This record gives sequence, structure tokens and C-alpha cells, in this order.
Amino acid sequence: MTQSYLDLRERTQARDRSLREKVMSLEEACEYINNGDHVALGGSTASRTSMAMLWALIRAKKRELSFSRSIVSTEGDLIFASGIGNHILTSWFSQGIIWGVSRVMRHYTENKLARFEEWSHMSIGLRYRAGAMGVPFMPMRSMMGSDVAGRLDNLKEMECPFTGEKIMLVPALNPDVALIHVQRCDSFGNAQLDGLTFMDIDIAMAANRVILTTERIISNDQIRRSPDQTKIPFFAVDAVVEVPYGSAPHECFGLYEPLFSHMDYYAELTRKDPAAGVNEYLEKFYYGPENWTEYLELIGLGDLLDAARRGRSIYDD
Amino acid sequence: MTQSYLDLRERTQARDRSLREKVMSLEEACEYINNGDHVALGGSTASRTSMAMLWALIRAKKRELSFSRSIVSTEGDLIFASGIGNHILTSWFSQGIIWGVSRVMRHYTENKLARFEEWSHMSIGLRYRAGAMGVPFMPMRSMMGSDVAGRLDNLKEMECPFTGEKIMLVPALNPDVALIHVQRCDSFGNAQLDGLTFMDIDIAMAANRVILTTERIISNDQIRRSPDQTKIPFFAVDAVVEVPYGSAPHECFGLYEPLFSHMDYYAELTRKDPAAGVNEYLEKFYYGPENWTEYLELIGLGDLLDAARRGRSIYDD
Amino acid sequence: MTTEPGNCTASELLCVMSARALEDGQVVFAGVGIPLLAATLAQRMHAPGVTILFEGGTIGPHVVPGELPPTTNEQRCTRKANMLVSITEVLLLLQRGYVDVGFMGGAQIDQYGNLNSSFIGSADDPSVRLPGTGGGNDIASLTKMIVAMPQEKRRFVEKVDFVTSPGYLTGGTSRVDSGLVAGGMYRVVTDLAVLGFDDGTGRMKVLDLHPGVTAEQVQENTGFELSIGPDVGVTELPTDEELAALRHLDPDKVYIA
Amino acid sequence: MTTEPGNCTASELLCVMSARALEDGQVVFAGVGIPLLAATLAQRMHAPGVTILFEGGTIGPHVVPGELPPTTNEQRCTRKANMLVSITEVLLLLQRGYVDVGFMGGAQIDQYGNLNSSFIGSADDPSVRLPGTGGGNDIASLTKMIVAMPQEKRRFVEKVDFVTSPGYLTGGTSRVDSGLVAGGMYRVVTDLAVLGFDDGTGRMKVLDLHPGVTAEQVQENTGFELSIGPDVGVTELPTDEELAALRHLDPDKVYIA
Repeated sequence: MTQSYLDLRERTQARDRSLREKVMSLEEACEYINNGDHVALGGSTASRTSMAMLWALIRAKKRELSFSRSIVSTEGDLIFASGIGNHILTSWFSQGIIWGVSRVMRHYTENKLARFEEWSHMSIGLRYRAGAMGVPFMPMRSMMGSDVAGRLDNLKEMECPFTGEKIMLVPALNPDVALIHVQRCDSFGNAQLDGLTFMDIDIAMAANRVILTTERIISNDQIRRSPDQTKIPFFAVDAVVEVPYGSAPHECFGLYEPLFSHMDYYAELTRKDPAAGVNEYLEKFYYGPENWTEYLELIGLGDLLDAARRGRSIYDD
Repeated sequence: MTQSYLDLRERTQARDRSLREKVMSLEEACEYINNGDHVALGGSTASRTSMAMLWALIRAKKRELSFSRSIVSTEGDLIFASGIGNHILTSWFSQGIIWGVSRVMRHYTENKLARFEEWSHMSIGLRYRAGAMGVPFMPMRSMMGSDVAGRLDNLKEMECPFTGEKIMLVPALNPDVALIHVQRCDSFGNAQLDGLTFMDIDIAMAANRVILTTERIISNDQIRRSPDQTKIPFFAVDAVVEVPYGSAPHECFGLYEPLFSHMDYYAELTRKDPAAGVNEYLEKFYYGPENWTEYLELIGLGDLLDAARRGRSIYDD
Repeated sequence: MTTEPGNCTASELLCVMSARALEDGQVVFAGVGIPLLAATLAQRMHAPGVTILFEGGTIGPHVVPGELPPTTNEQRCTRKANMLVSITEVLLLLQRGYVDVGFMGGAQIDQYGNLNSSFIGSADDPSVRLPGTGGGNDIASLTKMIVAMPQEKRRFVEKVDFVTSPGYLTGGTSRVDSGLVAGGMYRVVTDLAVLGFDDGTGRMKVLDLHPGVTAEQVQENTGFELSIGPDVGVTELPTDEELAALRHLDPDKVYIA
Repeated sequence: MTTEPGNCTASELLCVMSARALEDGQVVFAGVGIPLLAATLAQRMHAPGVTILFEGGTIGPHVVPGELPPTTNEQRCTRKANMLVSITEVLLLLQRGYVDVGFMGGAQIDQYGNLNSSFIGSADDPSVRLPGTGGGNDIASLTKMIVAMPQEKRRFVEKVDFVTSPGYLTGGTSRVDSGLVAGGMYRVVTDLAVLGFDDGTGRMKVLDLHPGVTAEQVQENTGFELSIGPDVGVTELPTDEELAALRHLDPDKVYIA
């Protein structure tokens, strides 16, 4: 995963970084992801997951993708079960603490059908950050002494040349593609995010390609009225797809909270027979619908409205 | 300047980081700066300089301070001439390109009365960032091969253990005190900044004490309505001073542009005989006035209104 | 007024007892579940000046009763917060030293306070793959720790199967020797007792028993030998006020069973 | 329509010629002064899709005619920008490889394109202490460079007194050997000519002469031997449109004398 600096620069310089329109469909955006790519997911757990893009990747039958994310929720189950990838690098992987340990994650990892590569949360953030900064590593002070570090072969300990202290170095992670879901961006890819930004900014700047899904496309004029609210610059973005409720059943800050009844339904469906349950879910919600709107219809307008009411309430305080 | 990690933590843990009122006068805030301290200045060139706090330090006759800032403008002249410090670490030091090379800077440095320690712009940013992150150094890829690096004795080159590349390491800079001027903050020190943030966030998080001067104190309720706009957390702040036009004659984004006629006047005053000129300026504007309002009166209401009209125009677009 | 023994569940007892371990004015990095709830309870009771940090990037929020977040990354975590930052930034606050206490739950702990939330059995061929460290490793590596968990023999083991979040590693100076020069295990709060660690050896010891609990009971529910001195203290039962506040915060019993 | 020679000042000529060195669609990191003005001119003329970055943290602004910023850190730099970031972040864009061209002025340059903006004379006892590198060292270390400066013997020296911003250092592979594996001097645009650098030796050479300028004139105004081949080109004079646009941008002649 650690690219040489000249390779990284060459890939970056080869991108068309001019101010240009890049709005397309989910299906068109799939062309920006090649089998075998390392894909970084923005958001965290059940928040601002680029679910619509994952949905499209699964329908497009991509293969041999590897993934990374700060914390993985149900989307990790779907990655393993759909067969688009069998390797996820993350710090925590389960639907969410209130639903217990994911039976799907357990099924795939315990039976060695797939790999959950565990790093500390901060180390993942610093790996993306090193990638975003164009340096080959970042120094840090955790993971030392633990078995988490012991199972990883691309960590280096060093003695600090300034202080003599023991320091852990983690290697840069420059994903081939980043999938990031945002509240709004313009057609060039200037993205403005509200609320928690998780590791998204570093992921966007580190990746060799960035696909934004967005709840809403706004004008470039609107962006230029508050440039200090822009969090991802257009030149780092390769594709923009407008997808309302693009993170459902996960949440999107300020717009909708998680669709809890759907999340409960999923947990129940996968509890007894994880493999069969998750496949039933994929059949129904991923392979069945004609398009994203049909997917949302299957989830149900009632759940969407309820989640939106709760989501917007953050601005009531 | 590079503190051991345990020292740094001890100083940080000893600070009262609870949510508490910390509003005080400029004179009271001076007590947070000890002779011999390293003081980092927020803002850059003629923008968001904590001029009121510097004004107070000069009046309080502090001694043997050393300073750092991304880029230094007229405040550097005043630091040298007033005698509060004779060592400034920065990447660029002059009033501003349109006024030519600072004759005051030249007088003090060429006559070896004071020291201008030159680092590359990014390296200063990364030194603060390492300090903010609690690591002893940051890796970077500039300064190598240059005489800028050649004159510095606390840089280390290393071979990257992941890629074999040559990498420059710059040491963390944890200032004793940071002086940062902001548009608004609450009485606890939660600061919200508009426009360019320069290196202020890293400086605030790196420093062992932070003094905020602010154009306006707002309620904590107001802060909590848009927590994603807060850029400096209260627990990193030790003192809050409300000082309208606290950056004059420099600018404060969205509120006032530089007071150009005053800046022209200063440049003219110091052109022929720098030492005499800057001392005349100090006598008149620093030692003369009874308080900050008198300082502003001396600058002149007309200039302030003009600068404010220009400053607010950024929101007209 | 303290409640009668038996008037509260084990989870409630655990929650109240661990809330009491926090001091007013502290900056507390709280994990989801019992720690989140207990830190919030502390704020409502004896420590209104506690600042809570959540791993998702929230600084100083005001958790709303009945709307407990399911993870630390949801918008519910951010209600009336003072500041929101990235995940990496909030974790770096631990490294920089701004945090007083890391406050977590645990699946498995050993005599040196090492926590395992990764694998039951061998890491290469586990009987259970657990969800993993999350921020646990970083928090335990970088700050003073309070852990809240039920005291059970299968959870309190001599040596954890896998050191996810480091305590005192193999005891003595091994933690510092490994490069972890700051922080370390401070308290383990359970439904039976409050435990601490020996300064020299880094081994777990009993500090206080909860009312009605005997030293033998604690030892019976622990998979290694605990040092229990004759001077062991006794905690006070949860007060009616504490229980009322707790039940008000979690009326749906999301975290208190 | 091209203007008559003599219808524009040396600064104007320099500004127009260096604006032309930019290509549409490029991401250009521009210093204050002539580079800022020339990049803005390029945007208004042949390269509307140029994205300007300023060291103060501005991405993609729209500089307003008659309101040229005195430094790259003032709010005037941010008018109608696409994004504002910290100084450190905007410089890191260079390191990450997002920038096509660094565009700077220079006080003193040598045969290998090394720039000095720090000291005239020895660094320990200078006759003039100059303002220093600013972002110059980082820009020249990390990206392809275009430098705009007047061609004068005292400015074009065999060896700069001090390498503030690295060109090809001592020539050959010395730049790459020092660890600067990317970027490097690309063009030096002056009021007399457009200069480039030899791929192998890293020495400066004349690519194009401005109309009416002879090779001898360029050499006379240069403190080291320039390679000037027989195939040297000739630039086109500024057009009326270019000069009108330029004078509209800087009506107060802040940067064009």
C-alpha cells in the first residue's frame, strides 16, 4: 500500500485537477473503481457511510477490492457477503454496540473466509494523514507494547533523534479510491461538511481518486460565499453523484439519524444464520431494486421521514 | 525548546482545564507571560496579529522573550525596538512587500542587536503541528539541500524505514505562551475563527499557555449552537481579553482590513532613521496612551471606520 | 439518601460506582455504553464541570436523557457540544496530554490491567472474533484509565488471550520500557468492588468493596489471585438521587439492563 | 493586436510574459507581487481555468481589480475563493503533489536556478539582511517552478550568496541526491527573455528572446555565461488586450511600476 513518493506524485499529477463539471450517475462512478483497488470509506460506524456508492459497487459485481475505514458497521458485513472484497482494515467492526457483536463479521472472519486487519483507531487516522501530507510515515506514541502492534508487519519503532524517546512510526496509506458522502458540494466537487468530519478530510487528500456522493449539489457561487466552510477542494475530487438519503440506513448529520428500525431488522435477520440472513438482505435490498429510489422505497418512507425528523432536530437546541 | 514528553504532559496536566470563566484585562493577562518565555504569535503578516497583547507586553516591560510566527510584519520591529525580545523565529520578516524591506529589521539584525532565525514556512507550521500532536518531530520533504537548513542545528535527516527515501525531520515546537487574536470566543475560551486560520489552531494546541484576545465575547450557548465552528477548545485557553480592534493597524478578517494609511505612516517614519523612527512610534502609540482606546484614538477614528468598511465588504460578494 | 441493597441492578450499581470515580473539572474521554452513561451521570450529580470527549470527535457535549447515542460517532453525541473535531484530532488530545481520564468498558482484563477486545482464544484461530480495539489501544496507551466492567471469572483472567489495550503489560517497568511512558491503569470499577493497581508490581488489588460484598466473593469471581488487604474500604450504596438520575438518562434501559 | 515596443514598462512586459508561461487548467501556487498579478492576468486572458493558491491558505480565489492584496495573508486574497485552509495545509498541497507550478519572484538567482532572498554578502555578516524565504524554500523544493524577475547582472549571479530556495543546487544530480526528488526550476521569465534549464547539467539557458532584444543584451545583463543556441525563439509583444487587462487589474500600479 505504501507507494513511492514519485509514484504517488505521478498519479496525482496525471489527474485532471482543473475546475470542471464532474457530475455523474452511481453506475458511471463505478468506472472509477478497478478490481483490486484499495477503497477507503469516509464517515464512521453508522454515520455518513457512502452507502449508495457501495450499493452500486456490489451491484456492479466488483471483485478483489480491499477496504479501510476508521470504524466499520453493517457495510462491512455487506462487503464480505457480496464478495466484492474480503479484506477490511479497521479499528472496530460490528454493527454497533447496542446490537452486540456482528454475527456476519464473526462468520466470515472465524471461518477464514475474509480478513479483518486490526489497527488502533488513531494509527488509521495517522496513516491517512501521512498519505494526505505526502510523507511516508507519521510518528505516534500508542500501539507500543500491545499485541495489536505485534500482529502487524508494517510498523517501525525508532529512537527519536531529538529526544531519545521510543516512537512508533506508521506508514502512509494512500487509498486508490475514497468514497465519501457529504451533505452538499458543487458540481466541481468542492464539498462542505456539517458536524463530525471523522477522518474524511485526510482520506480525501490521501486518495488517488475521490468519489463524492452528496445529498445535494449546490452552485459554485454558493461555495464561494463561504469558502472557509469548504472541507474538500474540487481538485481532489474525480466524481460527484447526487444521491438523496445516500447514507441510509446510516445517518447523515443534520439531515437524518440512523434508521433504527431498519438497523434492528437487519440485526435480527442476521442473528441466527448470518450467511443466509445477510444474503437474503442483499437479494432484497441490493439486487432487487431497479434504482436507488426503489431501494429507499423498500426501506420505507415512514422510516425515512422519522429519521429525517430526528436528524433535523439537532438544530433545535 | 523541544521539551521531553513527560515534561510537556506534566505542564499540560497541571493546567486548570475545567470549564470556567477566564475573562480578564490586558494587564492581568500579562501575568501569564514570564520573562524568558518563548511566545508564539497567531495570525500572519498584517493579519489577526494579537497587537493589543503585544502592546501590553511592551508597556509591562517584559524582558528576554523569544518569539515565533509564520510571517512577521511590523510587530517584529516593535519587539526588537522595545527591548522585550531580541530573537524571532520566522520564515519572512518585513512590513509587507509593498513597503520594501523593513529598515528596522535590517538595523537590528545587521548590527547584530537581535536575531532573526530563519526556517522555511512549512517547517514552522510542522514544528507547531508536532507540538500540537504531542510527538517530538514531523517528517517533511523540503529544506533539504538548502542553506536555510545548513544554518540550523536542530534538524535531522533520516532514511525512511519504509521506503528508503531521504526525509527531513523538524523538532516539535511547544511555545510557553501563544497569543492569538480571534473574531469571537466565549468567556471560557471556546474560539470561533472566520476566514484564514493561518497556523493558529496548531499554535493553540501546542502551547503551554494560551492568551486569546477577541473582538467580542459571545455566550457559551451561542458556541454550543454551532460546535463545528469552534476552532480552539476552552481547555487549551488560559486567558480571554475582549479588545475591539485588537489587531489594529493590522487586519481582522471580515471586520477590518489593514489600516493602510497608518501602515504607510509607519513605513515612512522608519525609512530614514529606523532606530529613531521606531522609537518615536513606540513613544507616541505605545507608552503615551493611558489605555487601548486611547491608542485607537491616536490612530484615528477615520482610519478605523475606513478599515471596517473595507473589512466587512468581504461579505458583499 | 442511600438506597437499599437490591434496589438496583448490577448494571446500575456499576454505573453509579464508576460515575463516582470521576472528579469535578476533569476532562474525560468516554467510550460508548456504561462509560458514556456514567460520565453523564457524574455531570448531573457531583461533577458538573466534567468535560466529556467522545471518540467520534465531540468535545464537551450535553447528552440528552432518553436519546443515548448507539455509538460515539452519531450526531446524538454532539448535542450542545462545545466543539467538534476529526477523529484523529480528538485522539491526539490524549497524546498531547489534555485528557485526565480515559473511561472504558472491557470484555476481558488480566492481573496487570491489560484489556482484550479482539480475540477469544488464539488470534490466528479464535473461537470468537471480537469487534476490536476502536480507540481502546490509543486511550489505554496515552492516559490514566478507569475501566467499568462486571466482575466475572471469565472476564478477569490471569493473562488475557490478546493485549488489545495495554495495562501494565507484564508488570514492573514493562509498560514504561515498551515506550508507554505516560498514563496507565488507575481503577477498575465492577459490580462488586473498586480495584486499583500496585505501584511497584502493576498488579491488580482491591481498594473498596461494595456494601454487602465480601473479599471472598470478589476473589471467587476473579481468575487470578487478588491482593486484598485488611484495610480494604467499603463504598456507599447508590443514593436514590443517583438512581433516579440514572434511570432518567436511560429510561429505555439501552445500557442499564 | 500586439502593442508597439516601448508601449509598456519593463514590469508590464515581465508580467505579461510570465502570465503566458501558465497553461489553462493548471494549479498554480503564486507568490505576492508580480506572480499574483501575472497569474490573475493569465486567468483573465488565455487560461481562465487556472486555479491560484496563495500561501496564506487560499484556494481558487478571484482577485478583484484595483484591490490587490499587499501580502498573501490578507482577506483580499480570499475574495470568491473556493476554499480556505491553514498555511500548513496549503503548503502541504505542494508536498502531496496537487500543484502544477510554483510561481515566484526572486531577488537573486544563479546559473543553477538557486534563489537567494535571505542575505546579501555572508550569512554571518551580511551587507543586507533580506526578508527571508517565506514559502519560497518549500515551493522550490516541492514543485515545478516559474520565476519572474528583472534581468540584471547583480541579480543573475554565478553563485548565490545563500541558497534560500533550491534550484538544481550545484547542477547534475545534486538536487535529487540531496533528497529533493520532485519539482525543480522550469522557467525564468525576465524583461529580456524566457530562460530554461539544461536537462543534464541543470544550467540556465536562453529559450526565447523578447522582441527587439539581442542575445548579447541578455548575456550582458547576466553574471554568468548563458548558453544561447542559434535556434533561440522570439516571444510576441504584449497585446493591447493583455496590457489593458493588466492595467485594469492594477490601476494604482502597486505591482507594475
